[in-house]
Amino acid sequence: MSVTYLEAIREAQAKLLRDDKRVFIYGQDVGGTFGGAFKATKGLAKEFPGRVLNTPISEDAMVGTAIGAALEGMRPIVEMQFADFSSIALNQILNNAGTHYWRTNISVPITIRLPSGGTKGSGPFHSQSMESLYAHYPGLIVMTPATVEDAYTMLIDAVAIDDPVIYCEHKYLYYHLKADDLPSEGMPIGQARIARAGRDLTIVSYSAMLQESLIAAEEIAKEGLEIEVVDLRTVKPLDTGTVLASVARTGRLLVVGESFPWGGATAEVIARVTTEGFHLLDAAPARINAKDTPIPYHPNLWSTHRPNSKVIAAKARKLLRE
Amino acid sequence: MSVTYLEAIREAQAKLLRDDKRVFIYGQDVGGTFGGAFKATKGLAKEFPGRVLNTPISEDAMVGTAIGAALEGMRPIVEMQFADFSSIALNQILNNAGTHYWRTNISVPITIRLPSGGTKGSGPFHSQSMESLYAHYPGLIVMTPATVEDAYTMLIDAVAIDDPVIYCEHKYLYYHLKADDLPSEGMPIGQARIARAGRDLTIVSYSAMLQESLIAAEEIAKEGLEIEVVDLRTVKPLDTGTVLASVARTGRLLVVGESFPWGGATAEVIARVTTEGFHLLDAAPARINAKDTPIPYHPNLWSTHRPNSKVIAAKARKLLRE
Amino acid sequence: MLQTARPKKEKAPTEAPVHEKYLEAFRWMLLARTFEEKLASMYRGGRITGGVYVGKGQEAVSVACGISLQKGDVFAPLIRDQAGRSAFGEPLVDVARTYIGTRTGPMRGRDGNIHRGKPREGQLAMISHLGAMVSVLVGSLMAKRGRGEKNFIGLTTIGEGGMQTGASHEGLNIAAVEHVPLVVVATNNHYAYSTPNDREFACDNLVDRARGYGFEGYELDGTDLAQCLDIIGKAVKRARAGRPPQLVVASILRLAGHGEHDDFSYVPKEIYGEPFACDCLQRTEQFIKEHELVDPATLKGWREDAARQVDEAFAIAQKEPLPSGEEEDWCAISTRNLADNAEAAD
Amino acid sequence: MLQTARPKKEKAPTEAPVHEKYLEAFRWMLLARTFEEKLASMYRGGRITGGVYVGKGQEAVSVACGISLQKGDVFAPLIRDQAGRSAFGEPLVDVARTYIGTRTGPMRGRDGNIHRGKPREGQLAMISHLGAMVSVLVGSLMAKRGRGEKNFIGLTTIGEGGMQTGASHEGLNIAAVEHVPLVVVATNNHYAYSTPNDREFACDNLVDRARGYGFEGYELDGTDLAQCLDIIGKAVKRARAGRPPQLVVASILRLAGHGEHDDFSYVPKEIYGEPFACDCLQRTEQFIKEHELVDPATLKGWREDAARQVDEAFAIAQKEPLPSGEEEDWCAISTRNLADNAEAAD
Ligand SMILES: Cc1ncc(C[n+]2csc(CCOP(=O)(O)OP(=O)(O)O)c2C)c(N)n1
Ligand SMILES: Cc1ncc(C[n+]2csc(CCOP(=O)(O)OP(=O)(O)O)c2C)c(N)n1
Ligand SMILES: [Mg+2]
Ligand SMILES: [Mg+2]
Repeated sequence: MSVTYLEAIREAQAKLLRDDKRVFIYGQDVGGTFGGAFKATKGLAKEFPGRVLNTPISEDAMVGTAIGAALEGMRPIVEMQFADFSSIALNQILNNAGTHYWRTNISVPITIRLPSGGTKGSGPFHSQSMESLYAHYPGLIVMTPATVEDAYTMLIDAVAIDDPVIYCEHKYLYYHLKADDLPSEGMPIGQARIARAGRDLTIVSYSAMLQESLIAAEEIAKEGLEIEVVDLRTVKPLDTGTVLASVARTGRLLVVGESFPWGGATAEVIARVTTEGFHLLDAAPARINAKDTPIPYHPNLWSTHRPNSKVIAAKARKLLRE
Repeated sequence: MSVTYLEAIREAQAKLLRDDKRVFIYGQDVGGTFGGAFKATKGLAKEFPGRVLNTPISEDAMVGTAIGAALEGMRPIVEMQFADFSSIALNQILNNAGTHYWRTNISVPITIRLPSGGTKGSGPFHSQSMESLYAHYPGLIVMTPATVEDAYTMLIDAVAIDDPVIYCEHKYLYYHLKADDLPSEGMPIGQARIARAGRDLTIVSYSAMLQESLIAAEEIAKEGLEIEVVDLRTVKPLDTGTVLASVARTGRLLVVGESFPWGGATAEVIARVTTEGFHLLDAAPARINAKDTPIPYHPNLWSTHRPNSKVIAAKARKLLRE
Repeated sequence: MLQTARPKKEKAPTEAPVHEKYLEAFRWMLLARTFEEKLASMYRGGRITGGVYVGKGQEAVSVACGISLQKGDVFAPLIRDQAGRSAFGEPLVDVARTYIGTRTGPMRGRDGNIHRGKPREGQLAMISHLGAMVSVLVGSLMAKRGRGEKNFIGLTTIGEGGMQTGASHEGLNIAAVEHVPLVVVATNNHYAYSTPNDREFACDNLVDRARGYGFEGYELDGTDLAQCLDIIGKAVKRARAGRPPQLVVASILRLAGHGEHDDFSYVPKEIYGEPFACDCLQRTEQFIKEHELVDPATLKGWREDAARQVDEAFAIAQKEPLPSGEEEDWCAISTRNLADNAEAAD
Repeated sequence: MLQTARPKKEKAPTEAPVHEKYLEAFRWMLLARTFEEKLASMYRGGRITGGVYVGKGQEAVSVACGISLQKGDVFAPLIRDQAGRSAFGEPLVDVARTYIGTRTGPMRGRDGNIHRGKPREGQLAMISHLGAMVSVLVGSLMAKRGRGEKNFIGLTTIGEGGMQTGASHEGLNIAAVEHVPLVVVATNNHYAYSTPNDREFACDNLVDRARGYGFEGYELDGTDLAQCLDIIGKAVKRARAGRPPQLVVASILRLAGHGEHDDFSYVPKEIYGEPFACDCLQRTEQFIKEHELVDPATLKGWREDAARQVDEAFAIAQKEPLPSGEEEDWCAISTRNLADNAEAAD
């Protein structure tokens, strides 16, 4: 048997609906016989009547409704059709969900699923990686699973957590990534994972870029150099400890993300390592992001806009020579 | 004669309306006899009939309307009543204004004024610094003037620029900051300024935190150490060159911002200096931000949440000892 | 500026028997007015940090909201709802605590003034962004229905300005789609801050929006307590009975500044001659006197009682501890082991 | 799922003389249909990257929009507007270029499919976020009025799904406040992607929204080209004459998937029996035949001409250069000296 990243997300939701009657799914086209633009909720409306609900095209109200339901003890999962449309709900997410616990002492256990990241031909409005916007503001947990196993267990964890969780699932991984089966338990949330052990350079990454980083690392292994690859798993909280420990071993740091270059996750990792572990570094750290333009439609452009294993390997080689 | 930061903003708008018939001001309560929640447009509706227009409470539509007018050759200035409410317009700003030039080859010359930052008793929804959200996405210029002179000339520049500009004006500086008179010319946009020369440590800052940094530098000067203070002026584009040159002189870096700690301007500055000027640093860089919670209402809390000259001086002393 | 004032209507004579809650409602109105007068005077004396927002002129509408609700209902009030909040059970001392920012108040000094609530007691805590609370309330009602609760409703208030936000539109529409037992009381007080109606919307009558959402819509004269109690009370009953969401649009004039910092000099003198500009509290008191619903001594007693309650609330709150930056728990999430620490270096 | 289908009305017999643009409109419809059929087949053959979104069933409404406009007007089309875009002057080759992503197209491979336009020619380029273009159009109209242009109008289309977004609400309201010469053509094609009307809105009739905004509102049967031309044409005239913004609500059924990837199996069979499910193109052709407006040979010629135009468009586009990542200008702003460079290190 084999299960994809997308199936893992569906299975996690099926399990959540089965095990916890507080859970419901709210989003555009998630219900009926359709099961979502990506089929992440396929069959669930039938299996769990009245608990997988189609909504109007109203991202602000979808999240607002989820917040209200969460305050009354429910555990809503909101599916955005694409991460990019969560811009419409940003105010509810940042200013309502994100502030509620601190203001009132009452937490808001909602999970917002963001189908994120670039895929071929998707263009400026169906390709965005928005983790850095959400992580910048207080009050939210931002998950960025990079493996089938994490996609599964982290979504289950997300719903269990009493605070709002932004769950960034990468559309590129939906079908590209397969596992043999689903784990019954995952690593604790908040801990980064050594996805590949090494000694010569640390690459820190997450989501789809983890996979590109691993390919780059294998490539370079052929050249006799061993790259350690750290999977952040959650960009907020960011597990500085694991990253620092890795850099302590390797002395070199490359951070790779798919979102836009200014600020964001890669800048944050570099800021933490250099402020807290400056003397661990034997060379200047480096980072790779997408380009500072909208995400292009045509694959010729997109493949340059998006970081990939080749670019990562090239930068890694350069760093390894320094 | 003396002119405040707020008066400079008003004067810049008066000049713009006088000199350029393409300019109009669009925002809640900017018109009539009222002239805006902070009086930044006081008297302008009367002086320039039909060009300073009150809008419904519709931030998304305010910005959308401005985009459309800009496409037809106008130079709209949108006033958000508080930066915090621009979350409602974020989609229009990021996804419409920010992508338009790259997609269609036609630029969108709008200026969005964001009354930003904390003031006493303003609480979670009237105190935010949102520069890092806007700078993260492509297609926007993000200004953060820290002086009366810059408030004036940069707003004039903002309207002249063919691209969308997010102009973050700091409410704390509105009345606190005074100058003798208004300059006829300012520094070019995109260049940071050495606000204070020094040799022992570089503090990079912008907006209200520049003023706190300068106070801290004066404080420490009494102890015989000279801090160089760099005013970024625009956080995007970020003038890496000026920052690196300063760090080359001092060997030490502290970055201070008022927005939330994860990601954002301070992380970006540190990432640039450490990736591009690692060997210039004699010690680990450091940063100071607001706390990772909503901005509190009560002054006792707010004064701890917000970085200030004392905290900056303490951190600077620590860095200077390293 | 007056062009959007509704064509003058004859004031409908209140023929119906006095509403059973008329006097109770009046006392809440009196309490709110007394409280807010004190608050405003403290503000002028520099004793309140931040803004002070009062509901002067809006007490009849607001009290009718709060008083029509019962335990188990959910109330999402907005800026000018002191009367309704009190009537629904918010202790005055919590208001004082929030304005002063004590550690003991529901917001513990973290948030202030009108941004307060106790969600566990059915009092949602508004955020500033207008319209955002409508959908939150819808979600609460869905959850209550989902777990089999019966006989509850939700009520939220909004200004005519707030109705122009996208959030309020999405919230109203989703309420109708979910068919939740909701009452939305929109008060057209003719201004959003300094902006008069003609720059806010262009329809003849905001109640016409009801139909476009599949709501049932009603209008009322917000200066007339009897009408407020009657029409809002009936809307609440209809929602409770399972009818579609209800929109009630009240017309009044905001009789104070947007906040106490605002001298509202932009309001032209002539508007005070409009029927909607009448002070609901005075009108109610006059009605009580004219119809001798209580004797003057009782009225005087009520007034004194209100003053006493207000003084007590502030006296208690002022003695309570203020928050402190050093002792504060700077953690925005409840799952403490998942707190992020960007500046661990210190 | 059918519960929101309107009560069946007798189809109003088209008594009026044939609209002067009836045949011209039919030819645009035919062209759009032919083009989109080709596009869909290319998609199935794996020759189009990304999505393909067609307007099958919606051509009558769309063409009536495009054909009612004149030079100087501004058109903000949406997903299903090939017919209208063509009628307003968009060269077919630009559509082919955009779908193929050539460097020569208006979007130069940077954006694709329906996300295209030439703002300088009055064709706004939609972003995906539904409702966002309404206020953009309002701004364009204000600017044109501001610099003294006369006799122009703006027209935008939206789906019944898109009408539930906050952006569309704010845009419609601000249009009425600014009293711009705007026509909004909303097509209720009974689905937003897979979601049927009953989970989109709960009002009886979306045209009732018009009144709540201060718009004038009209309904039409979107399968009837004559009605589309008549009612949309009149709305355009009224807007041009300075009347308030116009809302036209058309009823049809989307006769294809949301995009070509979508088999629309969620649409229940029975709905195809509804009058609004009729294919406007077939209906128009039948009318032409029945009334012998042109002879069969001419009809055949038009069909061939459409096929030829489509083939030509693709033939040209396919020969043109594609963009290249290396040669691309990766700069999102026009003020090149202000470009930020986060990763100068390389
Ligand atoms: C989305 C949003 N934009 C702007 C504001 C700032 N603001 C606070 S109250 C107000 C006026 C509200 O007018 P209305 O809704 O009519 O209520 P009223 O004050 O008249 O009771 C404005 C513009 C806000 N709170 N939310
Ligand atoms: C704000 C927003 N949310 C979600 C989407 C994704 N989306 C694209 S088209 C569509 C359905 C649109 O339905 P409708 O407005 O009725 O137009 P139709 O496709 O039926 O012509 C959805 C949900 C979007 N484009 N914008
Ligand atoms: Mg009002
Ligand atoms: Mg539709």
